[in-house]
Amino acid sequence: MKIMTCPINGPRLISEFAYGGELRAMPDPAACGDDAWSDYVFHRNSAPGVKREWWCHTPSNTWFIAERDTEQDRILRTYLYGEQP
Amino acid sequence: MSVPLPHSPAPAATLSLTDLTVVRQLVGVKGPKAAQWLANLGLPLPETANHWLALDDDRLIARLGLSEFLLDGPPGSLDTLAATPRTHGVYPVLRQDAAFLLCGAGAPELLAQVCSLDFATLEVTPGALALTSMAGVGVTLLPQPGDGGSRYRLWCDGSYGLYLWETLREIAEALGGDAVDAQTCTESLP
Amino acid sequence: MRRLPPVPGEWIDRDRPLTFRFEGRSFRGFAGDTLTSALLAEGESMLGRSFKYHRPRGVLSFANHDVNAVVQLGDQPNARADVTPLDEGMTLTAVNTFGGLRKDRASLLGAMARFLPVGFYYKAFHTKALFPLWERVFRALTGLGKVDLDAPRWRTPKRYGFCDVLVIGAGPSGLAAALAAAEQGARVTLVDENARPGGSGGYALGADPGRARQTAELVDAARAHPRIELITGAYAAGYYADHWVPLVTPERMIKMRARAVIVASGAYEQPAVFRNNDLPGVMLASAAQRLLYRHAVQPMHRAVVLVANADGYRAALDLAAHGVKIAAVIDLRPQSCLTDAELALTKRGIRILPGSCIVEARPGDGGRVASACVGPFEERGNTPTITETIDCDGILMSVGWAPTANLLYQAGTRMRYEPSLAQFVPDVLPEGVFACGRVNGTYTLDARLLDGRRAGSAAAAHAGFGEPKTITVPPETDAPNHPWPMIPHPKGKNFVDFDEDLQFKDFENAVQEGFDNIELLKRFSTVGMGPSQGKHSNMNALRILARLTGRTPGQVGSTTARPMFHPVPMAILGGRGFHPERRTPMHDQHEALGAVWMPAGDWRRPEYYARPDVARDECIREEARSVREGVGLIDVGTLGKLEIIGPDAAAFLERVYTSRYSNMKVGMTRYALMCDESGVVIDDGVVARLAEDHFYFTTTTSGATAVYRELSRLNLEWRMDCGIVNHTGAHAAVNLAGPRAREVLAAITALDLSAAAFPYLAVREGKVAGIPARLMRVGFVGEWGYEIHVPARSGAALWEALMKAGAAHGIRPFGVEAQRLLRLEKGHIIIGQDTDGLTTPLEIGMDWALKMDKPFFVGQRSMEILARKPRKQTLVGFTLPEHGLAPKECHLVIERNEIAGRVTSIAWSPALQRHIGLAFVDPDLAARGHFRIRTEHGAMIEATVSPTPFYDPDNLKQKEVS
Amino acid sequence: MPWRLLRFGLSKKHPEPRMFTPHAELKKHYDVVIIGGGGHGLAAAYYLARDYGITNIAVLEKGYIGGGNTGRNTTIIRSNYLTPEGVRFYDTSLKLWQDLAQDFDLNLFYANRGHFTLAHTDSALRTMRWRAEVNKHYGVDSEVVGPEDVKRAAPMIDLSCGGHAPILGALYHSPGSVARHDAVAWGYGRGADQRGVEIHQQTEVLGIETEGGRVRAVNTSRGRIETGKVLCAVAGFTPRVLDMVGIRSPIHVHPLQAMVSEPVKPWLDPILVSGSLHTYISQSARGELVMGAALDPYELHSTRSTLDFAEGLSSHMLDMFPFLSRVKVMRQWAGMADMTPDFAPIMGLTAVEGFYLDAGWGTWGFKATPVCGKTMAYTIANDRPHELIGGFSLDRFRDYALTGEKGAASVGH
Repeated sequence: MKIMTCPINGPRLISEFAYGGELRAMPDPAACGDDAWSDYVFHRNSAPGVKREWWCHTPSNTWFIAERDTEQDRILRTYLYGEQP
Repeated sequence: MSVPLPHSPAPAATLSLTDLTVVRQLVGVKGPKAAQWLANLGLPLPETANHWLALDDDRLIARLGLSEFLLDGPPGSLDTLAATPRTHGVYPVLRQDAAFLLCGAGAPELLAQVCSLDFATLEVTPGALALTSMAGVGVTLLPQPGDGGSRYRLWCDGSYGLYLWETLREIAEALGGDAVDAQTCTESLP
Repeated sequence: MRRLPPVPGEWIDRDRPLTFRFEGRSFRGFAGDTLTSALLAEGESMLGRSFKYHRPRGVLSFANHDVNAVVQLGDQPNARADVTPLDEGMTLTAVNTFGGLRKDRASLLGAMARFLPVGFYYKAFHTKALFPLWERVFRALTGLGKVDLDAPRWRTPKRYGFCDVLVIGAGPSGLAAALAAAEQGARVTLVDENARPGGSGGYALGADPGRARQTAELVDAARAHPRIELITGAYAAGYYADHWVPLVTPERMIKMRARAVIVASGAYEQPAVFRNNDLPGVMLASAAQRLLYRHAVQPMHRAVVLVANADGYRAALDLAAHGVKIAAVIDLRPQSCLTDAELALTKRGIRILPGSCIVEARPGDGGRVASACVGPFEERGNTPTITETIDCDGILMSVGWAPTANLLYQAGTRMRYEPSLAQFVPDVLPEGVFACGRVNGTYTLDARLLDGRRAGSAAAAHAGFGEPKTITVPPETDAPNHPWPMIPHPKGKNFVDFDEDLQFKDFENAVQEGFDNIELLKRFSTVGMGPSQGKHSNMNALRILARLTGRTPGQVGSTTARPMFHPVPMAILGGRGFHPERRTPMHDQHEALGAVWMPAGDWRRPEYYARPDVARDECIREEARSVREGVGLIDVGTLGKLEIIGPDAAAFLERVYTSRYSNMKVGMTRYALMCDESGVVIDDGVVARLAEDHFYFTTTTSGATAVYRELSRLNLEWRMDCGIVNHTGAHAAVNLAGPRAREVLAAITALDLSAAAFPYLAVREGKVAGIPARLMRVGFVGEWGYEIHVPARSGAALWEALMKAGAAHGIRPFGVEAQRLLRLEKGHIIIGQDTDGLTTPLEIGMDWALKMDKPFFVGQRSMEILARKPRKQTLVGFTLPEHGLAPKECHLVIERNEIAGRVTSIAWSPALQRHIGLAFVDPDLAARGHFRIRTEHGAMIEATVSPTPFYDPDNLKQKEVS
Repeated sequence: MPWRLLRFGLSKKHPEPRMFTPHAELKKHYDVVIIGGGGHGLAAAYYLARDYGITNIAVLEKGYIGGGNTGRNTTIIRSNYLTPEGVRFYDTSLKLWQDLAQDFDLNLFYANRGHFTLAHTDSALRTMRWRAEVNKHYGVDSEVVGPEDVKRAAPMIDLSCGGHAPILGALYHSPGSVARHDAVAWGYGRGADQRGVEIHQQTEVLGIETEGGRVRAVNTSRGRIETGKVLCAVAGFTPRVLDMVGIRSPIHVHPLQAMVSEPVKPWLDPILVSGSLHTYISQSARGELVMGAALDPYELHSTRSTLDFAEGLSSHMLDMFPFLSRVKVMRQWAGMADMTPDFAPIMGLTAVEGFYLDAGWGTWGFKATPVCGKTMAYTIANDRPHELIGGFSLDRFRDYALTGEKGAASVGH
């Protein structure tokens, strides 16, 4: 099983973590049109590559960001939200 | 350098499991200002995340992650703390966890059957503890090095308590260990 | 008898004789024997039947891929005789025979072989009418061992393990690697699938005891080393991400995590392809050597040895040294390279025929090989003419090896074909993965030892111990593999894959049909798909495909090797099987009251409380009636229970729930509805304001974990000044409901329960039966009631106290089913039952809960879009006529023979004395006021749209009766 | 013995012609380029050639035909879906399946076994009743049955599932079947090849040229091809190809794993699926137990295997069938599944003129192979979506008009 390193709790089996989806900026609901909004809600570019994602270490409920290569199954680095090195 | 865990089950009677739930009081608090709040109450704090230290010979304070704390002591020993009003940035956490104690040379084998953590490397840093998953349940696990090998304190959500107890006891017995009642095992905690 | 006098280093214990039965006859062996070695020692050479043609088969590899010598061993369907240890009193039968091993009626299929070429089953039997009949025939013939349907569950003590360097294979190179790594300070685990370490160092001797001694010294050194943990009788079942390798022993699996992995798994000897190369008595040379040195079994009296490398000559010497007459050594190579072994043979006066091959082997009575027909070998030629027939009772094949690279492939190693070795070797290894010995293309003993030291040092360095030593390994001078050990034969039966009975011409035919890609070839011919997973067949298949398509083996490439390396019993993988279960603090009380349980995620909840001689539905109605007419008590402790504290608490709740909370008075509660970004309803609950900056709120039972997790994430993302605490497990909760609820509660609390002091939807904190509690006046079931939350450790006490206080009022516990009925009478929805994965608040009449004028809430923007679209469906209440049939939940609403909705909830209402329900229907049907529901038997039932609540529409039950 | 087999025995030379013609060169231009030589792509080519006389087609396969999810799935075929769109669509497919072997004159081992979806909770049972009612409405044989019926069809099952998840009932779908997956691709491939379609294996698409919002050419590892029509049928690789034409979609790729046991004598006839235990199992004509489970929990474009999958699946299998304890797992593998938010496929026209999509096949693509071929052939030939796929257009997300198939597909298969 993959090992993921929680910035607080250290390296653990990936089964101790929950995947929270890609980190995406929400458009301003007031400013954007319907199509732009539905595009944000449903669509993405899911081509493989290095993605910034939300992950949660479930025993400690620690949320953090992981940079992960979704093609090579490699975790490049992890850090707390807003503390990107 | 860590020592390899034995792959053969531990010899009989070197493994005991104890339910401390009813004989311990737990107080939890978290929040960005929790550390400061506790310090103001004159309590010593573990410097780093996921470490613990003894408050006195019968009470301990554990730092869970960066900003959450768990205090463990005999019933009544933490009442004043529990009653202290919270301030801004301090969030009281009601702890009703099940609390177990695992002792003996057979403990590492038992742990290796229910938990994916490399305890050998966890225990090289004194005062370290781990928030991890055990037999499918989230636990707080705290090694207490002592004569006669490590003792492990562990806490889990009370609603999983019976499940975890039965699971651990079944394995402990398979390893030749057994369940010991709290009194005989609680002297000199932590 | 073929048992030899004691052989130095033998694995058998002659002081522990054992008896066992095979195919109804009894045999004897020793502790330390495998089933195969014991049977051979007793002169038994036919061990099983082949899968397709049911040909007699014996030993081939004696290395855990003799899948034709598979036996039924009690509830073990496919025990491999070559590696299964012998035990006292075992009773064995060969698998997949029809009438026993010797008289297998299915051997008729062998005679029909010419009618059943590769892929024959794709070409016939497929007429629609007949296939089912043919399928029955196939299913009768297929499969190996039988599953014992009464076998008990076997729970195994799986465990995790850790080391710095894992060395897979304790042969000479693996031993050298382990020692080198340990000497540099690494904590090493050395694993070998054999019962004892040493590998080929213990049997490929060329009659030179010095080789055995050299290996023995390495073994002693490894055993003695404090940092080396030696595990024998365990195989590495696969390589998984981040150096995770399950080590499988007969009893359990150790999931080993290493910092570096050294694959020293050696090589599989490969068969030569000639007619009847599958007869009992024909075997790989290394199989014979293992039988000799490990089990003191003389595999034959008179052997013909077919070779194409130095290993074959050494094997011949080993056999000769143990009384086997070597009738001839047949060397495929035009002239051999005059190794010491070869000279030693010539000294012994043993005939060597270079440039020759075995054209075919011929069976004698009993099916065992009786002679080898020899002829000149032309690599590009057709079937050679037979120049000589040599009597023998055994043929050894030593024409080459295939690297045991399964784990290397799984780790992502790029392999390259090395022409000088006529073999694949690792080209680019993944980080932290190392290879040494035969699997790495080094074959001579000294080179393997050097290679082992090199890999061991490098792996230790990778794991953070010392520096990698520069050790240069001399290249091989003598190719250990023949590039084309194939002898075509017009009559075929020259087998490439012994699992699947694939002959040389099957490959020609498959390629002719267009399956000329290695993967397509595998899928069409099934080469390598049998239980041995190609261990003895993939390499030859690949050579044949390359030759047939005019490419090099390198260009053809090999198929992907997937786990498992050897098959693993499901119980070993399954372990103990953990099923976490949550219990509320009142679990024992429910049990004592006769609760009938229903699962709710990890929880179990009382569905209802069974009473002697009372039917389920009646129990449920009685429970409901006691709530309506007296007082009832239900455990609602499985609800999610969260707290949010801080200046931004109200603002946060307004962003995650659809309603408004900033304007709530302290001491009041409010319904809370949660949507996702697309505007779909995902959860609901009640929010209680305990202080300006402090809220306590509930979620659904199933939503609790996900909601807490997601709110924590949002709080982090929005950086608001508040904190969320999960008290789901820390709080017990009950709902005390019914006209008498207040009287019951009054008896055990000092709180002022007057409607003025504690109005409907208010929340209060105080003591109940001396227990600090939070009380909310909620109306989910439509009666005067209190939801009481207390610390979990006091939950049982609270329950007991309420039951005691309620006894005088005839209090009864009620379960989930009664609650469902009661809330339905009030028209309250249940998320997940009255909604589905696409339901929006607009479809369930929850517009009132949407505060669209708020600056933001999750799902708001989507709701604006949805509001402008026509409704597809709307949830309505309905009633049925007093008498007649009733539909079930999820029965369909039908209009003009089209689906126009479905029932989401329905129950017989004691209060209304008729069936009531909720249903999704087309908006126009809702407007029309009636619709028809179809039962599973097709009956149409007229339903009348009814406003909700059905019961107490004006909520009088919550008002003080003056 | 069938005559065909006699021919094998009696003829000197193997009497079978080549199934797929090799083509040394790519042509400069094709009327239709189909990306993906799996069952779907080859079926589309087959029906385009057979039903619409369009034969100047290139099927481009970066590996070998049927090597993707066609050759990696667990071959379960059923039509007991939840939405009207789904039920009509899959039922059309199932009817095509039943005649496919004879159409191809190739044995697909299409074996009708009956399919049970086990319910361990009352809410699961409710969803099954919903499915059964919708199915019956469209003439699909499907009914809710009790534990005793499950026991009758699979007498060896432990109805209490080790006491952890007692079986309360099941959705029984008698037409549920399995088939030999590779042969399906070969059958369509051979049929297309015979009608003049060019199948190019080991040919990877590197880019797609568009001009004025319409498809112009496809660049491959073996050169450039001009074409006005491109069909993307590359389940698991869809996001990569969509990226070439700049189309965004809701598709997430997750690995879906499976494993197979050593061959044992047949003991299990029906196909069994358990939602709560996340398992499904059937026994193949080789005697192997073919077993699968839920999707991997996070996005990944890889076919690697994991140990935790084999552990979890084995443990759950033993809950249902404790006696399998000593049966050995022989091999595990994985495929890449295009998941969509509503568990329904994405088919039809796109914003790019001449670029057609057959995607979002999640865990339910194999059973749809024939109907996808037929409907996509129609859609390409007429540049108009076939009526059966109206509910599956990519636009439905923009329009908040999802096709909620989750209830029927969540555990797949």
